[in-house]
Amino acid sequence: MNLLEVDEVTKAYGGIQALAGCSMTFEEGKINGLIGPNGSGKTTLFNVMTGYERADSGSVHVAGTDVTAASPDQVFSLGVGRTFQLTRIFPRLTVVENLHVASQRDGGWMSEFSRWSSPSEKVRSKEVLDFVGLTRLAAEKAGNLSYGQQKLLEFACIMIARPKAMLLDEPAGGVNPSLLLHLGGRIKALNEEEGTTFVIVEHDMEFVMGLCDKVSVMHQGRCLCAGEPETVRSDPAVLEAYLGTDMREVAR
Amino acid sequence: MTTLHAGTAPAELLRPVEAERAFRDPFEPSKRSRATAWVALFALLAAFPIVFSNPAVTSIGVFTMMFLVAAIGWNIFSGYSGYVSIGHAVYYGFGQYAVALLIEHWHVTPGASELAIIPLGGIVAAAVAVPVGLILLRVRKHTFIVLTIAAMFIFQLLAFNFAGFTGGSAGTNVVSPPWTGTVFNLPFYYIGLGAAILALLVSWGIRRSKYGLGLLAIRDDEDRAKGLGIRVTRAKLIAYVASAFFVGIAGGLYATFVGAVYPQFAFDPTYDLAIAVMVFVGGLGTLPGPVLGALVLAPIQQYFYIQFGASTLYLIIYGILFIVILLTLPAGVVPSISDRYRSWMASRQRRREEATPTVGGAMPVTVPAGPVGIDDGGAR
Amino acid sequence: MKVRQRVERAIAPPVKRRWASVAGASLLTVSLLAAGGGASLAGASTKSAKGLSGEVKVGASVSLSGDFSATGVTTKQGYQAWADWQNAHGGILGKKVHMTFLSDGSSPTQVVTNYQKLITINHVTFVVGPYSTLLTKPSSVIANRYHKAMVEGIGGGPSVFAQGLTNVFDVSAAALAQMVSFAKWIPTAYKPQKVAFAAITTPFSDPMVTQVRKILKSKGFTVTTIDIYPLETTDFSPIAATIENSGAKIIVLGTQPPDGYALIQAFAQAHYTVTAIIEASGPDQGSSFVQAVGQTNTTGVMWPATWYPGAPGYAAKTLVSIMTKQFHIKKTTISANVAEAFSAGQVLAEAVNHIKTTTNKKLISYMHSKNAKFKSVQGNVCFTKLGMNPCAQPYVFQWQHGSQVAVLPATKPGVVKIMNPKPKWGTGTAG
Amino acid sequence: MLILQGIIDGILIGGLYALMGAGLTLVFGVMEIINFAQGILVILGAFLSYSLVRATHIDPFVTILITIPAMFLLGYGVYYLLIARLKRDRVIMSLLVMFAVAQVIEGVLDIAYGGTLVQIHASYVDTSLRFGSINIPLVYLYAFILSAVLMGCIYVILYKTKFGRALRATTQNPAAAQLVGIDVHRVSAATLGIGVGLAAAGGMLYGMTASFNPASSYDLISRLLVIVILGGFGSVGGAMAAAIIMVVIEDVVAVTWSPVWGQTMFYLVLVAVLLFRQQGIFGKQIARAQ
Repeated sequence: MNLLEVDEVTKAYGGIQALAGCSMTFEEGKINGLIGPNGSGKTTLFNVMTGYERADSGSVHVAGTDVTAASPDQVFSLGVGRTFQLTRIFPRLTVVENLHVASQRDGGWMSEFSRWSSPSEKVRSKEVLDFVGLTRLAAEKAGNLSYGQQKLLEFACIMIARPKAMLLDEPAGGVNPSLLLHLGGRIKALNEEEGTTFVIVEHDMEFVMGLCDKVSVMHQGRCLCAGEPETVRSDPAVLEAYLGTDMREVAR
Repeated sequence: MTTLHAGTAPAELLRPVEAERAFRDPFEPSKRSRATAWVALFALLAAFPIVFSNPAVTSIGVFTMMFLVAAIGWNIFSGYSGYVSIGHAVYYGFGQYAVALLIEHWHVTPGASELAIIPLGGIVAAAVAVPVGLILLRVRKHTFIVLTIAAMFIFQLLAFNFAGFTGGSAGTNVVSPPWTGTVFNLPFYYIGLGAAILALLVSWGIRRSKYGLGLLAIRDDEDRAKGLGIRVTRAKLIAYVASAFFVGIAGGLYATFVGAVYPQFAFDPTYDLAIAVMVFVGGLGTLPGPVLGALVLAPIQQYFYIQFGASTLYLIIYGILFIVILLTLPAGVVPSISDRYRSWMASRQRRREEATPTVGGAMPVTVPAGPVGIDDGGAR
Repeated sequence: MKVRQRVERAIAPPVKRRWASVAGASLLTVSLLAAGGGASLAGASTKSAKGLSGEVKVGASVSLSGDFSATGVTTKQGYQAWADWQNAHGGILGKKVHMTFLSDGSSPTQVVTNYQKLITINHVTFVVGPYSTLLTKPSSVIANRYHKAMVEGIGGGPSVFAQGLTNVFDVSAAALAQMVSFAKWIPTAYKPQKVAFAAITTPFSDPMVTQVRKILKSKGFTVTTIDIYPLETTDFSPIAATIENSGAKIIVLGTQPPDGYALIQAFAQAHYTVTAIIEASGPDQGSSFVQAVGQTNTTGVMWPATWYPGAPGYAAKTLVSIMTKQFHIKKTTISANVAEAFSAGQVLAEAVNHIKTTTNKKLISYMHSKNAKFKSVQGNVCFTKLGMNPCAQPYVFQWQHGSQVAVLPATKPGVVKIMNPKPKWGTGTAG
Repeated sequence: MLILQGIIDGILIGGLYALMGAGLTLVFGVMEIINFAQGILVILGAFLSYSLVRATHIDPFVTILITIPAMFLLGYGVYYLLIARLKRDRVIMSLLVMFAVAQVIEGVLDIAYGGTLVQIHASYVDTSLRFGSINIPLVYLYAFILSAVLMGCIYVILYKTKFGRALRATTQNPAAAQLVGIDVHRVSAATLGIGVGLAAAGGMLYGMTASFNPASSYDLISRLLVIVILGGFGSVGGAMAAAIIMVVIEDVVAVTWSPVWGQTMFYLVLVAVLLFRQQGIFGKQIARAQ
């Protein structure tokens, strides 16, 4: 079943057509890769899917619900969380506090006004911190963390809400190889154990191809092709699209 | 509960106690000592007008309480959400006018029954804050600052314009309770103190709730907070209305205490700057910050008038003092002191650890990593 | 610009709660402040208690900064001049008068604290009023609470009397009375015609103009335009334009100095000819007014006031000489506020010297009594039940050939003939 | 006719507000600083010109040759002394710092000049041009012309000089500007200098058209802020257009209805516009999210 469906979405900024009738589906329980040259509209697609920007036309569905005009918090409450290309955490909150921001909407409406540091909440956040390996820094201000740690924290922030789907925007960008390995492991583990669906925008081809069950390629605001990593890799249209950028990267 | 393969400890072993321990800040004073400090502070404040019973001193005390309530209230919205309002005088004004006009229209007998109207000032202010907040909170931080000033001027001008209702420039009177000078200030002082305690409890409740965390998240990155499921407009509005309520109470207190309500002093353009200065000096977005700021600066300001008021020297002194504090303690006195204390404690602990080289220390180490964190240890 | 130490943070995780240390610190500060503030305030009290015996202390809060700073300063001078004059003339009950001033920064909040301090810490025997109706209102409430008489000269807005307090005594003419002689004169000099009104929203100017409107309306004059503008107004050209457009030749303005200057200037610039113009305040500011609107534009402009530097009131000459010698102020620029404050002092001293006791309660009841009549630099003073001065007959003044002269009421001594109609703008002479 | 007079007055006075607002918006654009002291700086400029005119009897318009450089240095100094030291929450911290600066200046002016209302004088202060029933005070006209000239200078500086390029680069992205070798601190300091210098010129003109004292600044700053917001923060042209439009609206409402509603309208227009366009009338669309 398709968890996320994007249908004929267009989005323009002034004269630049970031999305030009983009249609795409992401299957539930799969790790989906989304690649494409710079400026092909990947981040814009994320923005449109998660409610940060409104599509000019077309529609977006999450598990059958139309979210084309939804706000980010509504999309999130449907179980779709995302990270950003440039990490966005709450620098003046501690690591633990960062985590609990996302667990706001658990429980009834009054739960919002309950203590965030209740014992059960803390058990949950410790689980998550242990999972990404940040427990040691729990009481640290998030702004003091290194970039890679912040990436992990951003990941953990979404994870704590047990989303159905996680949209990761360049999780590997600026992260050292060993940490990247760690991150890949976590994604895999989460996917296997909790059945979380992933959509990963990434330029690191090795990372994408090694991790993803399915890869979609974007070019000039459209979906060029989609399929198993192997098929995509050998698709001539993809090679064509990447021509002039870095062919070896793709073909490797 | 889901079973996750945690980095080190198996999930079965996780117990609340352990989680609690993992997150504890070794330098954090215990709950009991914090509670004691607060109780002691308020006991002191409660005893103040009895010890220093001179009416001039208690009069400063009453105005300080008004600022205290307003500063704590203001901080609930502006401190936590990062949306700095310099137009909360709108609610100060509505509190004043609501109380003054209600007393007039209901023909309340001068005396204790007038004091019973004060909470209505807060309620009216909160009610006004809902539509005003819905309009103002559509814009982001920089614009918001200016928009709040504009809103304040609009209401000030309206108070002038609708003279039939508000008394226009002549203002509105509240007949003072017929108490003698020696005791007159005390009821106002204690109502103010009570309201301040209530405000503080609300502020504390918000700070420790998930909701409060959401506000702090909005302060740091509103869009991101939205993406993590926080209904930002609703969250901001609730805080805005709560803070308007307390500022309205301060206004109601003012109306009954001073007895004269004028448009330009009810909707006073410099009121919020005074409050903002107090909160910033104390520590924006912290629980004790506004308390400290108001308790120190409000009396100082009145005292300066009396002491240096013969010329505008007091303006210069106040201005320079404020600049110095902002530049040397940019986060405010409370966070700066606490940071210094913390780093001092840390260095002390480090020295102790160097003396007795044991692994572990006060914190359970779950990740065998250096001080910089797992960037280096991520490859486990 | 210092770079913060990162490493230290990693070792010592700073967590949000810093309550204890801070609560401790604030506790300390508060107690220090309480002790310090209390002590210093109390210190003032012991000092003052020790003060020279044989002094009568009179306290006032004056606005030395803020919106009323200009007029607050002259108010203080007036009180000071009175104390000097009174001391040279036997003081109060043979004791020297000692003025105690506190500054209120034009804020009603501060005025409330100040009068409490004056009464309970400085232990003043009498209080006199602050500047403006705005501040007189809350301060008279405080005085009433301590059963003190509030003798004042610069707070005659109707709202002061609307409080129903029995301890307020305004020695100057009330706002409503200020322009009455002008309003009565107009129908004798002009046929019913259009009259333009404008007033700033203050509790003093606004009622003043309203009263004139009532009187003129009853005599068949028509009101063409009423502009009420807020205190914040900085651009007065629309008001001037509206009045010019109305074509009215008689203009009644409830102004304060800045708009008083600006409107005259605007009319002069537009060469808008009027036959009679009166402003509540502005022309009374002496040389500031001349400077602002230009010498040749002053001629013919009228304003109501209870005093002018050449007025024949009680001790008027001494007041002028004190102001010129001691405060180095030119005779022509002495503000009416000085006289208003001076009068308050005079009336207070006369009353106390008459009852021969410093008890405020007796003072209040004496000042209310029917036969209590006083003379002041501004003329005769007596009081109604609410403390208004019905004996006052405010003058209307006019700039004539570069000097200020009294023109109304015509029956008063020293009054000269009114210049009517007012000459065209810019044609006045320096005289 | 009355409306026409209102419109003409609005345009002329709007030009003056545009000049004072230009300093504010420029400073905001470059370093995101709401210069809350702009109001009192205008008054300071007015007092400086007033003193110079009284002391030397030169034409007020000549005084700005002295006051603009002097106030430029003041702004330059304030930047290095105060603003450059602010590290966090710069927007609001600088607002508070500038508020404190405003208090200090107000205190100094109060001690130096007292609270008396004064006005700058020139021989042509009473003269005006007349076209039928329309009346244009010469002072307003001169003020408008000088405002236009100075705004022209600002335009030239912004778009035709190397400094202007650096300044615009800093406006758009301080970090990137720093990377390409622009001394952001120096640009910022110079910008604050220019902003304060414009306050000097605006002050001279304001001092000729209205009487002022140290307490006059509060009314000024709130109106300037409204203008700058409507014009779109950082947009000089926007501030100019907004100033003129706002003052025209205010004056027309004032002459046709009442001055109190004129002023109320001034602020209501801001709220109304911002409900529909958060970036002000002329502000650019807020940059897209990442």
